[in-house]
Amino acid sequence: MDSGDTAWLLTSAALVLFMTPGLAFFYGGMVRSKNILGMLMQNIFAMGIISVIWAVIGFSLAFGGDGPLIGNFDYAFVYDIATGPGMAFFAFQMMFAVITPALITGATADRLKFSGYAAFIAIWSVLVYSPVAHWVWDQGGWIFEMGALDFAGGAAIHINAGIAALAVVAVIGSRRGHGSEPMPPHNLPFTVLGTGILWFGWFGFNAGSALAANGVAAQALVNTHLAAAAGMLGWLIIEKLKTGHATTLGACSGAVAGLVAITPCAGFVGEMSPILIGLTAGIVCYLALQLKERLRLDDSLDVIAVHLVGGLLGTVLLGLFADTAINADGADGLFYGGGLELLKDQAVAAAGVLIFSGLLSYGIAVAVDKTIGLRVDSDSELIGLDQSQHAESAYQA
Amino acid sequence: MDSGDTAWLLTSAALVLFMTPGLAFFYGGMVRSKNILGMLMQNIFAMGIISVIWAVIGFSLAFGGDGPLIGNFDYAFVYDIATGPGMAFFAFQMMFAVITPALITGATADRLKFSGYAAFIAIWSVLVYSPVAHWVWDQGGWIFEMGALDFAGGAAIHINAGIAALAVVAVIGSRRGHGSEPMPPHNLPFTVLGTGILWFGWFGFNAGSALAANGVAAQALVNTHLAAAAGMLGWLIIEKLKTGHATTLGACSGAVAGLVAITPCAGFVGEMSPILIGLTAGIVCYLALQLKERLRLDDSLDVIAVHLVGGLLGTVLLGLFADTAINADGADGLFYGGGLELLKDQAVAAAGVLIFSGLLSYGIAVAVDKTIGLRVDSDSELIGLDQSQHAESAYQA
Amino acid sequence: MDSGDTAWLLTSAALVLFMTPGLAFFYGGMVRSKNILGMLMQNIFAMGIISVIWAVIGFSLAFGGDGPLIGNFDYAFVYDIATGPGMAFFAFQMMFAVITPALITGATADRLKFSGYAAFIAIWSVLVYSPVAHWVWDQGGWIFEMGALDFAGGAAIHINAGIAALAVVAVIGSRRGHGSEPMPPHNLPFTVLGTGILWFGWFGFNAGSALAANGVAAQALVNTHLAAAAGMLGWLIIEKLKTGHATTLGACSGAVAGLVAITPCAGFVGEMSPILIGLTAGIVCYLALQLKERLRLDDSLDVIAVHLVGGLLGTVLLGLFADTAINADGADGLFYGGGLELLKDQAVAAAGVLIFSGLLSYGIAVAVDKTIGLRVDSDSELIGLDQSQHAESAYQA
Amino acid sequence: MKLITAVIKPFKLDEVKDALKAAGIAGMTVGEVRGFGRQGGHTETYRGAEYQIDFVPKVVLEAVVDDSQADLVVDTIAKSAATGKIGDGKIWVTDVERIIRIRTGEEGTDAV
Amino acid sequence: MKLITAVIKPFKLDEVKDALKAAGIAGMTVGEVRGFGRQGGHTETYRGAEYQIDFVPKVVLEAVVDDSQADLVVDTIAKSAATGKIGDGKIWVTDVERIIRIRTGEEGTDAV
Amino acid sequence: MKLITAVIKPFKLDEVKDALKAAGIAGMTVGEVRGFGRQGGHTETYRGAEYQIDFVPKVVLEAVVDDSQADLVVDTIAKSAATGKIGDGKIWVTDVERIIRIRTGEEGTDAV
Ligand SMILES: Nc1ncnc2c1ncn2[C@@H]1O[C@H](COP(=O)(O)OP(=O)(O)O)[C@@H](O)[C@H]1O
Ligand SMILES: Nc1ncnc2c1ncn2[C@@H]1O[C@H](COP(=O)(O)OP(=O)(O)O)[C@@H](O)[C@H]1O
Ligand SMILES: Nc1ncnc2c1ncn2[C@@H]1O[C@H](COP(=O)(O)OP(=O)(O)O)[C@@H](O)[C@H]1O
Repeated sequence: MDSGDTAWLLTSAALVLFMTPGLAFFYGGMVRSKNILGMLMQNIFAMGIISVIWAVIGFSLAFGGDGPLIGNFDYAFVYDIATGPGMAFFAFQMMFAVITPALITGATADRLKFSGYAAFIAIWSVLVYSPVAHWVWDQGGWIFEMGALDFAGGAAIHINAGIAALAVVAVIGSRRGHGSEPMPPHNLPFTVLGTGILWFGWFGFNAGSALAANGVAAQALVNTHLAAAAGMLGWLIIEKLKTGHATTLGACSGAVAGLVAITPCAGFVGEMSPILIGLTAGIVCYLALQLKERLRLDDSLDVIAVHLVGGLLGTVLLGLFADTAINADGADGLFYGGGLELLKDQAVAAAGVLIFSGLLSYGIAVAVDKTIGLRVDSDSELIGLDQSQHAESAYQA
Repeated sequence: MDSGDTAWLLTSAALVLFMTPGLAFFYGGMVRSKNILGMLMQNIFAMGIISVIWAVIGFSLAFGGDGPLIGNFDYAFVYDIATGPGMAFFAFQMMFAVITPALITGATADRLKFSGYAAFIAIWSVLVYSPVAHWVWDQGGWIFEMGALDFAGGAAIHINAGIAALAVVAVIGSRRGHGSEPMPPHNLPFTVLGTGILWFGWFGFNAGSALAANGVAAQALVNTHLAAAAGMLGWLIIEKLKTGHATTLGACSGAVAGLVAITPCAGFVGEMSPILIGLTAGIVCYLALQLKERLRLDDSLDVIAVHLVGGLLGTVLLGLFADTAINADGADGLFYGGGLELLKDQAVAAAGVLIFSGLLSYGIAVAVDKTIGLRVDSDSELIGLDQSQHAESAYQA
Repeated sequence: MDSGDTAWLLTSAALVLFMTPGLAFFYGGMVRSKNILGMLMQNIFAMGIISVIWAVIGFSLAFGGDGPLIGNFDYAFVYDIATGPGMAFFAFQMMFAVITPALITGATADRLKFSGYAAFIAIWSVLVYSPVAHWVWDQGGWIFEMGALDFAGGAAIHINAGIAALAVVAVIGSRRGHGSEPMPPHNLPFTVLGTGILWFGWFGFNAGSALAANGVAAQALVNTHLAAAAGMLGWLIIEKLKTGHATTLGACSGAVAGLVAITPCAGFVGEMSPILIGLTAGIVCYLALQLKERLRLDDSLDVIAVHLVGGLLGTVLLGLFADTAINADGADGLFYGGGLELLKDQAVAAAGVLIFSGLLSYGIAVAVDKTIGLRVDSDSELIGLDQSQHAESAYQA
Repeated sequence: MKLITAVIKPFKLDEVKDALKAAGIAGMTVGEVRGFGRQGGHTETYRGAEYQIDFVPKVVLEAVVDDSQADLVVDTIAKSAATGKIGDGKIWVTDVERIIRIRTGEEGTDAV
Repeated sequence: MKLITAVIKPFKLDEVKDALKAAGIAGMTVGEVRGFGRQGGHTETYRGAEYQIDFVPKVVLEAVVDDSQADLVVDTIAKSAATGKIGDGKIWVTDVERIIRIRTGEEGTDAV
Repeated sequence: MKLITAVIKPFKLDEVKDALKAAGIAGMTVGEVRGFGRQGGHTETYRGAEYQIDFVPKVVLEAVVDDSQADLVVDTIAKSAATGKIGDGKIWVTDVERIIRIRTGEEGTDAV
């Protein structure tokens, strides 16, 4: 591998790893102060457990062999990777595997039992994430084969984690006091910090997915940035219209919505498309919040409205905006003369991930809940996760 | 473009983007707690609005065509950029465009009306930033043509934003209670965090400006670091002499002063020059604070003392320290046998930016103030920006 | 130098620099709120003073000439570096020189006099760090010559700083109230943030030590990540067994323990070795805490248990796990057919650094304490470093 | 006039406030405090070291009310703050000699 | 001895302190509290959800003073804390039976 | 019943709490406050500007106790909180008319 490409891929791997603490703070700022360590811990713990699982088996199940549904054991225990797909690729993909289950923690804030959570993400990573990553990114995977595109994980990551979040919430129920007590964010600057780190790291996430330091990577970086920017504007505009205020949390949320939506598209679209995609995402994800209210679903920090809806949106919009003039390895969407073909493939890919991940995630959540328990008892929830799960306090005078 | 150069330029773009949240925390730590979200929001909002403007028109006005005063519309709407100047260059420059107006927010802390601010920076970016960037960095720009040097934005960014800050402060006046009430920083660790991020990101800012991963980039990175270090020491020494204490905020301020001053010089000087430049900046910027007291000007977080004075200092010192042995594309300053030629060009460049940006910024500020309003009313200021502008609270027990 | 290699080395230098503010927050979160600025300041001040010293003399003493014990003055004042070892290498090494003395501040938390600290690290950097770096990394250094391996600083950095921390604690004694008053961390989210930054930056630290963007760098990055992950798990498992809780601070501590231990090994081991090394480090460093209790030593934030013990562990384990199939420039350890040779060299190297740094650090600490004073007086300690040393308050309502 | 001081569990504050409002109490002042009592504290673990934390977070609520309302207020708080579990807190009553509304200078009943 | 308790607007604290100092009051203790009253709160918006925040930040100031000074202190606070706008706060006076300076053990007038 | 209020130095809290516990006091409530007094404040420096900070951090401790215990409690606090240096703080005593334990509704001596 070319030294420039290696340099960029290693840099990107580092950037993606940094996103997980970023996500921890993005979410952590939004919870009540008694649950901040619980939230941070759930996120950084994914850096521990998932990485080891990935080395032992996860990567091999995702990228070993060329079957349509799942990989094999060829690369288990980091075997043969250096001479095969390469350690840089392994590292880069590992960081994706880490952050994906961590995304779920926003939906389940303030009420997960730590041991149950640990078991859930460990199992989920092997049974759900590895196969889906295989489908989407391995040359033999059925989604890849079909011709659907997913540059950096709209389906494999955001739809996947988003629907899993919905499934887990369905199993554990709402926070105590949800809908009756106000639960405002305890430290919004932390959320802004997390947003900054996420935005920064997302350049590695998306532009690194070019797997080379070339024009596609540069295009992906620009698209990522513009979509985040436009997502922020879209959210702020509609928020201002609806509530009279443009909020800081809205700016952060809109940026993340834009980033999610551009993820599948990043290396396949160009010119003003990322701005249109981001703007749409900012508006649609904001509107999706209302839906949540109606479903009386306690998706506490809006993983569904942002990651599931944003991921679906990006995956489908790619069917409109993809442009082979930007990336010859891609395809043309409806707006660029490609007809409905790609749009259809994108929809099928999205549906496939939705169904598979939704059902399996629900099953795993039920199984963990019945055995270890996935939710803390009522007193522990009242005291807060920091004290009940970790015997710690976040802040001292 | 070479893959190694691309890797470095993309990395640098990411680093520069990260500086804006860094700046947000650098400033945000210094304001009172009721205004922290207002400050963070103003900074991250620049990431939204300016990026979109840059894509639509800003880049084209700065880097399209070769006129002496302003670019053209060739690259508007991201048109032709990939095949022309390249997306990596576009991305890198976009991050500069984003952070420049954000620098102003330190001077105007705690009293800007959000809508007025949004309008101001949008207009300012198009009418002031794009032309000045064109003058300094485009081959046809009059400052570039004249032979003045500005490696990474001493004139285009720091003098430009610094004088604009002065202009806006002249229009909006001082904070309520300025000079009578103490307004100590509410969270200095945030300021330290911001400093760390800024220092880190500045490597991209300055060393990325080599636009290649070569010896000039390495030299620029070293110079950047040494100037920051020496700036910190300079500030701390004079602070200790004058007040008896070396403060944490002083260390941060001095480092930033050093970083500002080295910005125009980064790729053109070598050996001990960055240390001398940084040291001078730390001392001079500290002394410039006193000036502010005398002017009874409420440059709340010292944008003028640090960015305007530091930017002027670096721009002028380059006329002394520039050395073609370090960079053949540069020139020799007074100390390296180049005579007064470069020094004169640097002074003319600085003066040009000062006058143009000063007048135009003042005009835009007055126009926005007369229409939308650029300052909050007295009650909103008392309640704080977080609540009055954004209907949010930063912290909850 | 190849542009890809340059890009990676510059990126790595930036990442390593970012670790020092990361360390500041890692430690800063653990102290009491009256000492947070003192802690942050000590760390960022190292970025100032050590960098300048490094440019003036430190680098030259470490990497000039080829004597077995110390370098020479060839590169003093940044002379000839660009045409010699190169500015990128200089920059990268500078960041190591900065963070090493900063590591000590965790052991001495809450009681160092700032002026004494400044003098101590300045002298220490020249008299202790530069020679040890020369021994380990310069082709002529006796440890290098002997054949001991230290990929990124197990001996040169962690053993070195760890034993120096012990020496300084021996001179200054315990915190007032140590062992009788509870001194819980005042802001654990800051510690988590610091951990995230450290983990991120450590990719530059270890993978950058390949000095090229190649397969060894990629392997080092993967090893670094897996060891951190396994270190976290190791610590959490034993902590859960011993106290019934898996804590957030434990997760952070374990990750850092794993990172420390993998540092000397990063480019020399492969497959599951990093996981075994990290796991061992997590467990052993946890157990080392108990030792501290027994020694009644106030190593306030566990520099000895984590950096000294972790550094020794990694240095010795490399004698078991090193594998020339991974890196032909390395050697084979006991488990890979290399016999006891490497193990012996590693032990000698560790012992050499322990003795030299231990004695000299103690001597410097005593000298500073007798002249400037190394510890604040009792009242200043009670009021806290923020106010007594820096005349500042970290937080305002 | 009487000053009613109540130390209650933090998560009960909204309920108590609403109950007082419903009972016609127009004003009160609350602060964050830490309480020591029968409820006991908890242990926290930092790197293997266990700390006994004796104080638990509480909210203190103060309301100055007319003598005639004092019993009603005490009862209202007692009812709305109770969970029946240890640590519910205390209410105490002291005598207030004078009260004044800063804005208007009104005193006594008019001032509360 | 009397204990004067005043709940005031936070940004008025410096003015009140200076006025008390000028009036010869040597000591006082202040805390951050939240007040509920006629002033009402405000709404905050988080991702489209609006919260009614009923409590507004206030500062509580306590000073124990000689009986003879009580009226002066009340007046001084009332004057310096007033903005004339709703939410200026309250001052109340209670009787103190005993006061002691910890450092010296002095009691009564000597202790304040 | 009496309410004992003590303003003390923060780092003395643990000692005072332990002494009160030893003296048989079962409950108390503490808060973070800032004090103004003879001790004076300190100056802080921000970018060359010096601020005089008049208030120093203190802890306020409140305990309602039986009349018979009041003197013991005052003495215990006075002894355990003293350092002999300026700023040690004050203790004052006011009368409590009624006290109730929220959990059980007990009143008077049974409630503390
Ligand atoms: N004598 C007292 N004086 C002041 N506050 C008290 C006293 N006793 C208890 N408290 C406060 O009431 C809270 C609850 O008391 P506790 O004894 O734990 O439970 P309970 O009220 O159910 O008996 C304590 O945390 C403390 O804040
Ligand atoms: N009855 C009361 N008891 C204790 N504090 C009160 C009472 N009424 C009001 N307060 C305090 O005084 C503050 C101001 O009261 P408010 O009714 O809002 O305005 P105003 O004092 O101008 O009538 C409140 O925020 C609250 O802290
Ligand atoms: N008259 C007072 N009323 C209320 N609190 C007071 C009064 N005087 C002092 N205090 C409190 O006691 C603390 C110590 O008082 P100070 O005069 O500094 O020292 P000392 O108690 O040693 O005389 C102050 O910081 C303040 O919190």
